[in-house]
Amino acid sequence: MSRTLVLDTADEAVAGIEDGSTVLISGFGLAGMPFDLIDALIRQGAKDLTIVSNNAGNGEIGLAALLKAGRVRKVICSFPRQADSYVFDGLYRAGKLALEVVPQGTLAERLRAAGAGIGAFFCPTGVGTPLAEGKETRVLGDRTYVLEYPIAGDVALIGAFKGDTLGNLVYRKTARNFGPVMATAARTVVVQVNEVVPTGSLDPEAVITPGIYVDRLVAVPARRYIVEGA
Amino acid sequence: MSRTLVLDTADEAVAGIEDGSTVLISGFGLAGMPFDLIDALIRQGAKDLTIVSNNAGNGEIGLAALLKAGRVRKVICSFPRQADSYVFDGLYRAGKLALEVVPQGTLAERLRAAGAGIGAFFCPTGVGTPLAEGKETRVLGDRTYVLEYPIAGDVALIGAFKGDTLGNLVYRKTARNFGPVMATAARTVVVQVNEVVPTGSLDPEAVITPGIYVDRLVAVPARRYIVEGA
Amino acid sequence: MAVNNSSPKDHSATIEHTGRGPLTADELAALIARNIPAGSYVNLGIGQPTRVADHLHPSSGIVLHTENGMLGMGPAAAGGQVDPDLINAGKLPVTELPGAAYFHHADSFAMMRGGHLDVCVLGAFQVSVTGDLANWHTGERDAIPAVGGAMDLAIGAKDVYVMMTLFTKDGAPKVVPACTYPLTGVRCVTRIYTDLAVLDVTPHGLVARETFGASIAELQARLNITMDTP
Amino acid sequence: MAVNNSSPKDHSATIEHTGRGPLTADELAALIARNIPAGSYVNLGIGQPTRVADHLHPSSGIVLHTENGMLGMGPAAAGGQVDPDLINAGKLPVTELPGAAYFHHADSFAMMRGGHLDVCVLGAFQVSVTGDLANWHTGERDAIPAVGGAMDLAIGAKDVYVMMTLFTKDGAPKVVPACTYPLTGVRCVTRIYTDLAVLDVTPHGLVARETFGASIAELQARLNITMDTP
Repeated sequence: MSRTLVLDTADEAVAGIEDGSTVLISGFGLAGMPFDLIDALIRQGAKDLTIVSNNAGNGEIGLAALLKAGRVRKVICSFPRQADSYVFDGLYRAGKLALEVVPQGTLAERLRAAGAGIGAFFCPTGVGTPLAEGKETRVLGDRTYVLEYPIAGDVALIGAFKGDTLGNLVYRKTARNFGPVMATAARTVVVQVNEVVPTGSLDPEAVITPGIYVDRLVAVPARRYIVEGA
Repeated sequence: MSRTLVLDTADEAVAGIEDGSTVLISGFGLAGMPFDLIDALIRQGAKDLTIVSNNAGNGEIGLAALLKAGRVRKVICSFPRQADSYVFDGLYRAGKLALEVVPQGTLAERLRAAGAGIGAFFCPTGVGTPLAEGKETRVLGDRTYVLEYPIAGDVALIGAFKGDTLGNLVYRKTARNFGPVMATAARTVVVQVNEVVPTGSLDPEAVITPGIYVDRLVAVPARRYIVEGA
Repeated sequence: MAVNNSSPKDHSATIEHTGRGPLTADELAALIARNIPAGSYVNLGIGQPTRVADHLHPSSGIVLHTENGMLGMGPAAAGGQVDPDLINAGKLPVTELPGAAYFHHADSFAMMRGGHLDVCVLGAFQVSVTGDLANWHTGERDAIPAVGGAMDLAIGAKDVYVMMTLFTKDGAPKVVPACTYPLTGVRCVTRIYTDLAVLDVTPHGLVARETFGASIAELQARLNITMDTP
Repeated sequence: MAVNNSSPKDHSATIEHTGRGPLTADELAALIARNIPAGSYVNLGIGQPTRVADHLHPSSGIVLHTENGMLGMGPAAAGGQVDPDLINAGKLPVTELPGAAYFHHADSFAMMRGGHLDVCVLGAFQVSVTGDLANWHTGERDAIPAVGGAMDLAIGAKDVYVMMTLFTKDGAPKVVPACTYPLTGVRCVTRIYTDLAVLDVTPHGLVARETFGASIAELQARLNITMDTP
């Protein structure tokens, strides 16, 4: 009896996500994006969401579809501007979407801090730039740092490769990206994998996200999404 | 032509370590301790060392042998007191060894901070205890945190399982412990492994310490050390 | 294992098992094991708390964490199972269960500090009525300080159970108005399991859940502390 | 690729290749590739810097980092090699070389922020004489801000090379006394590679290493900046 629930459908996996939630969504561009969970979230209907993700959607699939459905109030990301991010662009320019841009490594570290119980950290990235304006700074040694705070999610939606019935996860190549840190940083962690395997079939030395971080797991068919450019 | 040097002997691997260096030594008890590198360091002769390690040696082998040889000025660790840590005990009680006790997780996180370019971090561990006395504190949300600073090494001596000729490392079971963080936190990282394997023979998904962190690598025969109690 | 339920005073209030003696260490371990919710992720501290593992049923799906880098720790290793690379936090050889995962020290303590463990069970010298914990140092001036992971565990788990005798061998109370020994953590203990009583630490003070071989009235008098009933 | 070395002015000072035209983008990429020390760990930014990879010889042992979680990145993927889970920071499909390693975003940016990369090569809108970098935002009020990993790269690598044309298409200098565009990083650039000159950023100001199709005197006049010679 694992604490991790292995569910049959993406719809069950996203059940109960509340309006106004902060939702962490894994992926770098399309790699590692939990398409099926996002589609299920659109069906589920939660609105006024704050989305934390590296990008702000491509074309009209995945995160872009969620934006297009009008469910998102704010996006916290490092790089919203992509060749095919027209859904985000339109909503942003129309003033329908708030945006917080965070340097990519700071975004990852703030998520890690939330998962690791760190209250705040002094970070050298962005010092002296517009993204550090108004933030507390401190000189430590010969370097100036800016104080950064954790970003925690109510929910994380994560795309991984395989999971066992205890919730242990492995990822695949650069689709790993934000999944492991986001899995540590949300109260409820929902993961889609291509395959749920029996417990004991993953190499304990190669588990990337231990099952302790995974609340809900669902297998979905692998999807060969299209690779985009920057 | 890798930046990582694969050397023939532990003596070559520890060459050039200077008096007064801060040396990070991996291991939790005996698991993961780089015995051969420590023995070579004793032969090499560097003195006035500050050692950062979870424990302070067992019996008269490994770190205890280095202490016994009189080369250590200060130990930074979480748990110096063990059933068979009589070498440390004697030197400490004789006033020949300075000691800084750091909670185990804070020790790991301070090492990580050094490796990750974090200037300092607010940590909830130890607040209100003697180990936080005199340290800066801050209330963030509903919790009090103490400000902790990075611990960087001049050198790290690490015991791992296998390494490839690029310096990529894998560890074995709980002998992994402090190795991966220490490998990020020192200017010169020296690693002993049981086997150096050709580049391309480790699973890229399961590499724990990428070769970028490893300066010197040496294969030594596996040693079946004796397990101790707490 | 036979807890005498013959004389419960009130079903909704404290259960006073006065018709029997105090719990043995083994009975106490079994009681704790029964009270840990199925599917929990649990860390058992060094010493007495380790005994709790002997009473956990595999069907409970409880997963054990050891802070030296493992989830899915199995029972103590014996004979040919002994592997020096596979030890617990007490540095004793253990085994690996299916679904285990290994990780390094920074990740292990991030898991702990980040509040991902459901329960940890710790020994103690003293616990205060507000849940302050003293379990790492007796305050003797010539003692070698050694904290290990105690402070991290104390502030990390969602529920911190203390397992100890209620009185020292000399008869001094170990539940006290305020700790006189150096603290491990402030307001961190949520429940106190002792041979004579199980006490919850609540915002309103101590609440006695069960007593063994003594009445609440007797214990209040011996401890000189007021307890509430559920 | 033919750099005209016919008119070096002084072997120990600036080499003025005045008997030829400015470098093409490809010649510039080749020059940078030649100047990166063998065995270096290198991150090539999105856009022009990606071209440097085409000129790296496998025998150099240079290992490429991509901030979305990989060391040992190989050339662009083509045809059947394309794997949507294996992309570079520009989100284009790439390949994996023997000895590759994958890691998550927090680890990837810890590697960067912690100063473990030897070189990164970035494009730029402007670089100041003190090494300030502006490469993420043109300052237009209606532009969608998108920083990605630019700020992390700028402050992270040991050497930050900028690769750009020395003047805009409109003839405006891109090496300037002080950046007018929003900054990416302060005093972070160590060397500026342009079509017309290679400039080192030193504590004493800019030092011209080589010029192409122009003399130092001409460039100083056009830029209205004083340069030193090596």
